[in-house]
Amino acid sequence: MTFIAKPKVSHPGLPKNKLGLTSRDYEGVVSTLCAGCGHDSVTAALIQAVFELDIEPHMLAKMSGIGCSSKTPAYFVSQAHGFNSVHGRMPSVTTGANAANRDLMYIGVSGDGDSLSIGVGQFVHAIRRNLNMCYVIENNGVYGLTKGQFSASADIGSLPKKGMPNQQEPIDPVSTALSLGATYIARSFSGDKEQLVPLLKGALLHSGFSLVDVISPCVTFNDHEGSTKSYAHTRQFYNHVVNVDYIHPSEEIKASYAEGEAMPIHLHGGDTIILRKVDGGYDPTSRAAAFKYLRERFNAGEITTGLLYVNEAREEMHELMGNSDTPLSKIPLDELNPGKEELKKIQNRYR
Amino acid sequence: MTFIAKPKVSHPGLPKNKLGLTSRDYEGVVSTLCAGCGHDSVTAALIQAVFELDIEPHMLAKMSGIGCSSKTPAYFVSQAHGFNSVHGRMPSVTTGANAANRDLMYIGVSGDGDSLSIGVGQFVHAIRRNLNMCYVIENNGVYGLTKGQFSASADIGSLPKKGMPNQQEPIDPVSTALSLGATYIARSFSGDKEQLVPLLKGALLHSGFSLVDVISPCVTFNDHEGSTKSYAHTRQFYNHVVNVDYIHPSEEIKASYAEGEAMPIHLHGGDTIILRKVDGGYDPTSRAAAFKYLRERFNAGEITTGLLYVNEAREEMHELMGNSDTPLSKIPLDELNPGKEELKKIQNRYR
Amino acid sequence: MATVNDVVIKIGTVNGTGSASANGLLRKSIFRMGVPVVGKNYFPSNIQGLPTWYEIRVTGDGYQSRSNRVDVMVAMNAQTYAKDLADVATGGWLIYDSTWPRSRQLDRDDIMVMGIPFSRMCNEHFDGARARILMKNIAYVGAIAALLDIDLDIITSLIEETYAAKQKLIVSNMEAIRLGYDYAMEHYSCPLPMRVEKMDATEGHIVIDGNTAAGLGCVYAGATVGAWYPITPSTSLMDAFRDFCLMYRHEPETDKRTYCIIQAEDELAAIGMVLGANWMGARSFTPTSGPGISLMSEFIGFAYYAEIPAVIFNVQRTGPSTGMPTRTQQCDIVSCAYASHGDTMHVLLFPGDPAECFDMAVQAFDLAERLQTPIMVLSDLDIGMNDWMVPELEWNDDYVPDRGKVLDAEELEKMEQFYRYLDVDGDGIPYRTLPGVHPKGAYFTRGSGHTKLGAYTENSDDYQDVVDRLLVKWETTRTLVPEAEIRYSAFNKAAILTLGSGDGACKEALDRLEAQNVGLNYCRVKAFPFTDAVRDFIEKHDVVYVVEQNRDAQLRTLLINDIDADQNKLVSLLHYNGMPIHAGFVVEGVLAEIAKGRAA
Amino acid sequence: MATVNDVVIKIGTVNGTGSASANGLLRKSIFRMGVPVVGKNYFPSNIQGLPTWYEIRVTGDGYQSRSNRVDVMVAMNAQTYAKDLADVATGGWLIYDSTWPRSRQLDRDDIMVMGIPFSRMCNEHFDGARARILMKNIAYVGAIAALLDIDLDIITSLIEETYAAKQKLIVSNMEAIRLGYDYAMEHYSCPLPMRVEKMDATEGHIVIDGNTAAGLGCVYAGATVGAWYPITPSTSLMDAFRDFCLMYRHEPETDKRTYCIIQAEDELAAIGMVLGANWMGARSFTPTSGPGISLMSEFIGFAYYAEIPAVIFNVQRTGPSTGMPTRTQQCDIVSCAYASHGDTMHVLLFPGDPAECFDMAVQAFDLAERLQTPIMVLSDLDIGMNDWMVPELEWNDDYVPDRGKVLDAEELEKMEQFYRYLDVDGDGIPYRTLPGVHPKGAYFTRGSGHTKLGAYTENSDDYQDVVDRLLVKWETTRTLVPEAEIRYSAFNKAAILTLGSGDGACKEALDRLEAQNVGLNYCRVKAFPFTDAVRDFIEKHDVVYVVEQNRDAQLRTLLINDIDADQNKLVSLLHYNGMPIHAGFVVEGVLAEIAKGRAA
Ligand SMILES: Cc1ncc(C[n+]2csc(CCOP(=O)(O)OP(=O)(O)O)c2C)c(N)n1
Ligand SMILES: Cc1ncc(C[n+]2csc(CCOP(=O)(O)OP(=O)(O)O)c2C)c(N)n1
Ligand code: SF4
Ligand code: SF4
Ligand SMILES: [Mg+2]
Ligand SMILES: [Mg+2]
Repeated sequence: MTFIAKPKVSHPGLPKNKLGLTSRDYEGVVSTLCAGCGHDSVTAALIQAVFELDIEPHMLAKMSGIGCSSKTPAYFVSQAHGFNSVHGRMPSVTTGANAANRDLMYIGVSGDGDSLSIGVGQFVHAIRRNLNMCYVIENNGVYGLTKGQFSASADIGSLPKKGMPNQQEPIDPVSTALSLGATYIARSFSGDKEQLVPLLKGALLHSGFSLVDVISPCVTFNDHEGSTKSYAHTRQFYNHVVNVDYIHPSEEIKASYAEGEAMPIHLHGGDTIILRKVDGGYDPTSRAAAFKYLRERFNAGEITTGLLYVNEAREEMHELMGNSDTPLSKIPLDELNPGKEELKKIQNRYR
Repeated sequence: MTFIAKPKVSHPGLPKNKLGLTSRDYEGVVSTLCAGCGHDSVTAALIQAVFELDIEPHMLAKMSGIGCSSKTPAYFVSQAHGFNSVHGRMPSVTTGANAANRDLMYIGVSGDGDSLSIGVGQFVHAIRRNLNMCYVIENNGVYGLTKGQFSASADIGSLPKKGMPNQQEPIDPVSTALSLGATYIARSFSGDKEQLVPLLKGALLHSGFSLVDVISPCVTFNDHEGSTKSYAHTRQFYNHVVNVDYIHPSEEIKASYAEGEAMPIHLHGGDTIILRKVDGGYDPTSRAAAFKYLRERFNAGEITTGLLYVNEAREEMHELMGNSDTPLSKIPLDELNPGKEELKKIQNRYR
Repeated sequence: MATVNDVVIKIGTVNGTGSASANGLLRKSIFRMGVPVVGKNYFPSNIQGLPTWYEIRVTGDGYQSRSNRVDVMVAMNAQTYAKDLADVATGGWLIYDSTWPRSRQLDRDDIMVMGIPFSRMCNEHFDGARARILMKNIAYVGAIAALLDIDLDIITSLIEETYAAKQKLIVSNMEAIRLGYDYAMEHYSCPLPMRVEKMDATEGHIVIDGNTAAGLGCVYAGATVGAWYPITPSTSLMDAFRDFCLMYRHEPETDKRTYCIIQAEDELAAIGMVLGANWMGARSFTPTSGPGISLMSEFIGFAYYAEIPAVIFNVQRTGPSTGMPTRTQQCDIVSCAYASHGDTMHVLLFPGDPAECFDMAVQAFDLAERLQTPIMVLSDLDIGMNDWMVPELEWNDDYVPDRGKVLDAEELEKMEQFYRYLDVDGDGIPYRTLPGVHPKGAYFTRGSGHTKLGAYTENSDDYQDVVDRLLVKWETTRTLVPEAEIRYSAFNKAAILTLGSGDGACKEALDRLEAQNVGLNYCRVKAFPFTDAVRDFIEKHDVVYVVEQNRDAQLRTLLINDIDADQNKLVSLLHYNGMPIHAGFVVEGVLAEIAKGRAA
Repeated sequence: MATVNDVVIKIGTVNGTGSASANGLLRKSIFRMGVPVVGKNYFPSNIQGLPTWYEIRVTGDGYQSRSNRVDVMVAMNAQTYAKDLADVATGGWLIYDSTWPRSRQLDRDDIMVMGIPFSRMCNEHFDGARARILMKNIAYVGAIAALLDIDLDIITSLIEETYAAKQKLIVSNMEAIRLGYDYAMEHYSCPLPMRVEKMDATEGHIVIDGNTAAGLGCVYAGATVGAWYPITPSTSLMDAFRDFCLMYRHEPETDKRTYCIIQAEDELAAIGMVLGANWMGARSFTPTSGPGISLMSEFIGFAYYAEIPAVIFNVQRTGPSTGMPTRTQQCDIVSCAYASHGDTMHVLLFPGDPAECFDMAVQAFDLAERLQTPIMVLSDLDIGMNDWMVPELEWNDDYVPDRGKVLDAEELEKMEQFYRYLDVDGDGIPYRTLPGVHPKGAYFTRGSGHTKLGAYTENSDDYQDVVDRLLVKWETTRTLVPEAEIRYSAFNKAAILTLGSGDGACKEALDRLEAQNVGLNYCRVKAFPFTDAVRDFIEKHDVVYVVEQNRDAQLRTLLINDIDADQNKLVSLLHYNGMPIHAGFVVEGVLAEIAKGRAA
């Protein structure tokens, strides 16, 4: 959503990935978001993640709804198709696209308004299907694009720029996803690229639905004192429980980790991620325990971040259905057609 | 939704409530559901609950969406207004009605399709507002009225009458409501009136959003072997953790209860309910603990029932907003109108 | 009045009691005698316990609509006995279950009432409540066979086919047939003067419902992604698609599925999935009914503007709102044509019978991809769920699907730069690319303002350029949609114009009017936008009776709006009580207008 | 060409830089000089950093629409300098910030370009980045004041009023005004030949936007429940309602709220809440825009059929789909009139300016309750968010709200039995009851088939009875909606017909055409269905130019469909590029038609 195409200058010194591309090749058009908007940092992290994962740009599909956050797919990987749908309905479009072509990698970028208000039904059901996608919520507690109304993720007591504090129970995407059985659940902060990039990489490689809830402050409408989604508040109450490292398949898993401190998770595609627990007591493979922990830390005012739950065992949508490995969109139509003779035969039942 | 008006025969021997009405006065038209449908038992339990609570029939509003379950408001309390809205949208209509008149008691009857598929967004947000209503889900794991498709509450592995077992993660209304902060959450079974009636009474009296998730078997499409929402399966895996007794305000709370075994909960309106824990370790006042317990019992194959969570502290929608105690619909329009002089004054700012 | 092969049989039962297979048996045996039939279901929006009817019109003339008459009523439902009795035409017959006595008041002098103790007989001969109920149904088939002279051998072979694997059931079914048959033969003079006689008018035909045919059409069109939310009366369309996919759509080596059916969480999601899949290059569709269209309308407008193919089947039911879900109407014409806010117009196809549901399913996918826009197939409950005799479905193995203007990797490689919304060919249809094919094909799909190059815009001229080009596409569309069915005779200055399921009733009416020396020409439109032939047709006549099944003359509205049809010529005949239209309504309507002074 | 009080000033800035208050100050000071003004905002769908414009038309003649001309351009945004330069009319002026040098290519010979070093001056005089940016805006107001001869005293008093509580800000603002003012006086010959001069034409008027006026109207109508989901350009309507409620709607004793605003989770929920509240007897409304209407359509059809009052404000924006959210159009006319599947028709009101937004808000609630149906007020971005000079809003304290046919407890007590959908009075409007009033009032509200008694039905006659009665109600509606504004002169056989925000441009065009000896009559419809006067009006003319702001001639469609207006008379003039329509478009359109041989 911009008028200005970024000039493509070649920087010979830039590092290249396996495909011979530089991170510049994963950029999009110039952002038109407010200077300092958290969403732009998420964009940068996404660019870094797909660059580092050596993803072919055109094998990526960038999906979104409507909102400042939903504009961001224009700001990364210009050589990937993008689909800026209607407000709150990105999950269904992604479901259909994925049903048609399971070979692409799907990144959905959404906002807290887009996902938790108008779009919460589709969000819930994409989780239920274990749709193979990386779902990023750029969570700022407000509707940025319509100028600052509270969203459903606003915390009780959070102050708006003017007016009364929010009184309604927030919807926390992480605990909602936990209660619904999402298979990769992370929370992070746009201001912490070091944590965010590996979480995104794990999410992209995870087979099934991966949620990355990123606190991404809105500098224009929700970054003041009293806001619980501001840069300052998030930094202050940040509680980082599980680090994740991404190990490239070609790399050896060098260290061996003491039980309870780090655990390797082998992903479907052959990749591995290593979880390092900062809080030894936390178990990111138990829905029951994770929920309880998160709730307790929430009550204590903390924002728990990191890879909070992962379940590699559950099959994603196509596997659950027993669908062809060939993308449905690539099967020639004449192979799908039973032909003239069959049509004759089958009609016997209608006589 | 029936053609036959029930004959009003007077039964002089029937017990009367404080209003001098018999349970017959709380009936509706003859049900047109299938013989044996769980929903009819829920209707009976509702009739008993409102009769025993001495509710004036016309001070009740009966709300529903679309489905076999959503037809049931026609089958109880003919002297109450009913609103059979569109599929999945009962919560919003109830929100508006309640906003307009907080004096009525709102019973919403919905199905698992109505509430967890098309209607899940409205379900979630009614909880978020702590809308003062009693929300009953007649949960049968299928779409009855459209002839037996799986609903979102169908369990993994549950068998349909014909075809493949369900593969998708179920949405459990109870744990979803817990993750969202509903303030009264119960689960019961249409086949257990003794448990169900007091749970409904508590739900009706609770100030705020009360959910009663009732497993209500569909005899026509989902009561066969292999179904996890059948009468047989439910009876077999039934795990009743918290009983509730309703104490009429006029009655004295006679016994004193040992800590951990029973606890009185004082409701807003002056009523009291007594929770009796069957499983001493269960804490129905902690969201974190309740979730963990439910998840663990679910993994063990059990269906946990009873009053599973209650929070009397949180204010319902009108209180949160600071709204007038007088129903808004009853304030005469001329009191709402600032008048000619004010209009003159206020326009100075537009010059 | 003795008649042959012109009789209407109506059977009243209670739903949930399994009468459907008995009724099917009866209908099929007549069909196998070579006699055309029409089968209509009138069922409640309920699962069990309420009245339901099945009506079989035996029509040697091969008419396709219902008749508004009942000759032989089988009143198996005590609850509706009085109504059923009243419905029988003078001179007709009523059969009831005489196991229980019947009140004397419930009688008519002008018809013949026949009691047959179905329940008693079945209770004596069969064990178990369920079997007794089911066999009672089969028994009335036997009785009707005797009364109408239906070939018992055909019935027998049908039963044998059906229960080929269950020998026991063949025996019991045949026994039940015999019970009814013998009782009727013994107590009444069989056959009745209205009876069935073998003929040779069903060769090359089948009896099928439109939803089944449409589902089959989707398989043949190569649709792979079906997304839907259950709603009456469209549900059986997806059921059929699934059933045929189970037969035909598994990879031979792996047995994996080459289709993907997603039961969406609601209609908003269903259409979103369809758009996602079509955008990705799969042929994808959704069946729904009125309420679903309302819910889909935001996305339909998106697809119009972002130019994404989609196929939507709207099996219309009686509106507005929830309306009567098990009754028919053609009431969503305007709401589909202009679905969504803003300036939008959508292509509609109007199948007239199940055979056209099959054909148009295929055409819909071709048009959707050719035109890059949603195509809505407007069927209705009458076509979708009733049993129509139609010519055998045909398939040409030379069929080449029209994928429209899709650039492949090679073409993209050769291009300097791809622009999504350029009108390269002057037909208003731009080129598109599929994701995952080539990095040069990438563009940003959006429902917000865009230039012809595909960039975001808030500039007035750039915006207008694109929406004006959509009008060019609309005119191209007019040349590609299926042509109307037109029957001309140079002499008639008046005509009937209809659409969809109005066809049968109108054609029968034409014959009847002709017999009264009222000659009329005929046009059945098959698509919106309307073709030039439709425009010409209206221009050539002084009066055009527009026959449609809705209250608000929605087709007439489109005719005026789309092709500026002369409002003074278009006289509406509107049938909208939820029952399928019948010829009598049209005949009376036309005659009444003529009586008022309207030209024939 | 020296002119007085006929000049268009356009200011180009970057959004998010706080120019709104400076622009408001400029507009208000001209207004306080007694000179009519029109203020238009052209802003991007973005929060910060993109180009935005404010346009002030100084119109001594009191015209209400924009002019398509720019006389004085203040080009503060370097990014759009080239475009802004190109937009100035020959003979006009362009002011730019000469702090930074400007490329020689960017020049025109036919206008006068004036550089004023706003940034440099402000950087010298003020501290802090924010203050410098804001003061730069105020400084250009000072410069324009000098150039156009705007009264400095008025500017001073406006600044004093605004910052009454913040003395410091008064000083700095006045300083900034002085900087611009003095620089202009010193470097350019002030005033310009196009200038502003005091007159007396704003007495009894205000300048207000339509959303504010509509929000105020809802307060005066006694609305208590507002439910909404934010969407541009309707958001400020609910903001206004909230602001006025904060002023006027608290119980004196308890300070508790006598209103309830619910930010819904989406538009489907918003309309559901509105129906629930109205059903319960509260006056309830929702503001939205096109996409919201699409999402509400299922419920709108429900309300039509179940007969529930509702008030919906649709502040239209450019469609289809997301379209251009910050541009205007009248493109939802058809989709609102026939929203939802099935046979439905909805009452629409078309305010022509903010004053009518206020009045029609009140009328909408009265009509909704009288007619028991949704009333949609179709405003648009131009009316809703721009600054219009209108007569002061009036209120009559004798106003008695029309609650329609609502039975109270006493009446119910006396009745034998209450039936919800009986046409007791023959006007097609049944009686209703409110929950909680009396047990005898209870009935079951449903969107499924129902009889006139209120019972569920699947019976054809009972169903049809109710939908036919709704047509009777529609005819009653026609007699109750606001009458069109009509200007007749017996001599003209041609006329202009428009709606809503087309009013200003059309009236101005009438004057201009008159000046060219082309006399035309005028009709501005204010509601759908159309009144008899509209029917008469069209009948009396040979040609009616239908001026509307959409591509597909939607108003024309309704005129033909609703009152069978003669299609041959209705000639469309369509303006749909997202900018508000202007008189020149209408004048040229009419003249072009006349040139083609069309009657004047
Ligand atoms: C159907 C519909 N309703 C309302 C809108 C207006 N709208 C645009 S974005 C938005 C909210 C965006 O909030 P969020 O998703 O949190 O994104 P953010 O701007 O905060 O990143 C709304 C309400 C719309 N575009 N479509
Ligand atoms: C918009 C819309 N879509 C679909 C339907 C069709 N429909 C009616 S009821 C129903 C599902 C009902 O399931 P549930 O809520 O579980 O109720 P049950 O019949 O099982 O009690 C559906 C899909 C509808 N009425 N409206
Ligand atoms: S308004 Fe907020 S969310 Fe939107 S771009 Fe600006 S800072 Fe980001
Ligand atoms: S279909 Fe199932 S849910 Fe519906 S009435 Fe019958 S038993 Fe009950
Ligand atoms: Mg947000
Ligand atoms: Mg159900």
